[in-house]
Amino acid sequence: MSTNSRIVLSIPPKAEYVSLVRLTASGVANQCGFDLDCIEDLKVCVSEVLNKAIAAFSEEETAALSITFEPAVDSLAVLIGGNGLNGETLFASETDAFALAILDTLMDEVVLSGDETAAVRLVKTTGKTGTDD
Amino acid sequence: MSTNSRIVLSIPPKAEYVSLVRLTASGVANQCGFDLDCIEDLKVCVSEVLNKAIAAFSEEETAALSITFEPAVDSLAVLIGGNGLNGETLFASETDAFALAILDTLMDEVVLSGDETAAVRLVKTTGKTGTDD
Amino acid sequence: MFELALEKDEDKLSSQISVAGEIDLFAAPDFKKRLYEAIGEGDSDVVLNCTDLTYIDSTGLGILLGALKRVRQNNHNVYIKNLKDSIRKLFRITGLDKAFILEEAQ
Amino acid sequence: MFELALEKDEDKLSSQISVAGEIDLFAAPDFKKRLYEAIGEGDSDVVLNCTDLTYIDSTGLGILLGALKRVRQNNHNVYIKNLKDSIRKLFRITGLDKAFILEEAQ
Ligand SMILES: Nc1ncnc2c1ncn2[C@@H]1O[C@H](COP(=O)(O)OP(=O)(O)O)[C@@H](O)[C@H]1O
Ligand SMILES: Nc1ncnc2c1ncn2[C@@H]1O[C@H](COP(=O)(O)OP(=O)(O)O)[C@@H](O)[C@H]1O
Repeated sequence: MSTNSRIVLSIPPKAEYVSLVRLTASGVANQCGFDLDCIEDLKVCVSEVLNKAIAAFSEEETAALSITFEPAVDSLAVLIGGNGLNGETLFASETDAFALAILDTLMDEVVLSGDETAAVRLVKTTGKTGTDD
Repeated sequence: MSTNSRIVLSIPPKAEYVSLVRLTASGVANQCGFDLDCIEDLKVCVSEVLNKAIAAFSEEETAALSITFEPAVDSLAVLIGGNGLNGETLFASETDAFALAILDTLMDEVVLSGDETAAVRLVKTTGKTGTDD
Repeated sequence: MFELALEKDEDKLSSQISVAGEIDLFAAPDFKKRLYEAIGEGDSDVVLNCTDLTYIDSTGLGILLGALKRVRQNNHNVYIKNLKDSIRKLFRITGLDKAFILEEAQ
Repeated sequence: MFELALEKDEDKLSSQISVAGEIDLFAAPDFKKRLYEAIGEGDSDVVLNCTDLTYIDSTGLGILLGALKRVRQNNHNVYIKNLKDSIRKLFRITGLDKAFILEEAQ
């Protein structure tokens, strides 16, 4: 996959679409040359972020969530954004402990930001499986 | 999948991304309740349109192609658009005969338009497999 | 989507539950309902067979923890069998490998 | 991505070629090169085994037609075996089922 080529997926903020994002994420990661373990790590983490982003929207909301994939030479960055989304307050509840532990362990970089277009930025480096050992 | 929920995928106009669009298209169609034959029909047709749309852009171009999925109660519409893309002139060459025959046979609706945001509109109805008999 | 099946042991000493497929945010409400139905009052050990469980997120892990608490209140335990490596990793990351009784990796 | 393998028959009466995987716009240039290398001068029949061919688009069909023309110039033929239903459908839609000699569907 060429560098500097961004792929953007935009979905309604609903739980039924998270599996579609996982599918697309695995397709992008596969094309970036990620091995199966790294693809799985990325799917897991993108899902965790979407879960919280979806919870931040009310049921009736017509807003969209955007998932931007930015392949680079030896890494893949995924930016999750949406109208009014704030990464800094996304994982504030007690029950976010599991999600945060997963993100911190499996990703090479996790940036939570007040910028709604990139509220969460995940970076995964090719060939580096997240380990807990 | 709820109605009136659009999903948009945006890619660089390059051949290497067509398989990713097929993957996402099959995910959407699957969630819409399409059977395997209908999913395959949709993948084939979205690919054929993308092939021509990509050919319409020069190599250096930084433009993006957008693929919009609009699920309805018993059908799925797919709109392919991009800066300067013109559906009316997209299938003008002699060697487009195969692609056009495939689109006409497998889709329930094919609209080629001068509107660059929806240069090609494909509609596939749930449970109706494209047959050639 | 996920599947859940319950086989109560003849002797009623344990509830054998198998879960398969993907447990994510969308599946979570239904999974919680089905799992809690399956463990009932929590008055026996629970053996969770995960051979065909391909994916679970933190929401699903939280539901498992809730079920464990209920079973523990009756001094019973939850045993987890046949976890895939990718999911076993999530149990370790979240510390849940210490809360549940995980069958050794093969 | 696709794979292509050539097994020349001992008697050289035909070229046995198997194609597998997905042949789309991205794979097309490489597929054309490999296929043309495999049929060479086109001086024998070609038998194309498609058991593991999961996808082909109109670009790929056009390349097959080009190969057929080359083989026909030498009064030989292209036989196509084991097409999946979804791909056989594309041959019928494009009329290519009349140009190639397609093995009957099972
Ligand atoms: N995603 C999560 N991350 C961390 N802890 C969680 C998560 N989900 C649930 N928990 C914890 O698991 C325990 C059991 O939850 P549960 O019994 O389902 O909820 P409740 O305590 O409301 O009945 C609670 O202590 C809760 O804090
Ligand atoms: N996608 C296509 N749709 C319809 N016809 C095609 C397609 N691709 C190739 N053809 C036709 O197949 C024939 C063989 O093409 P080929 O031999 O590869 O090209 P050329 O004639 O330039 O050598 C040509 O007559 C061409 O018109």
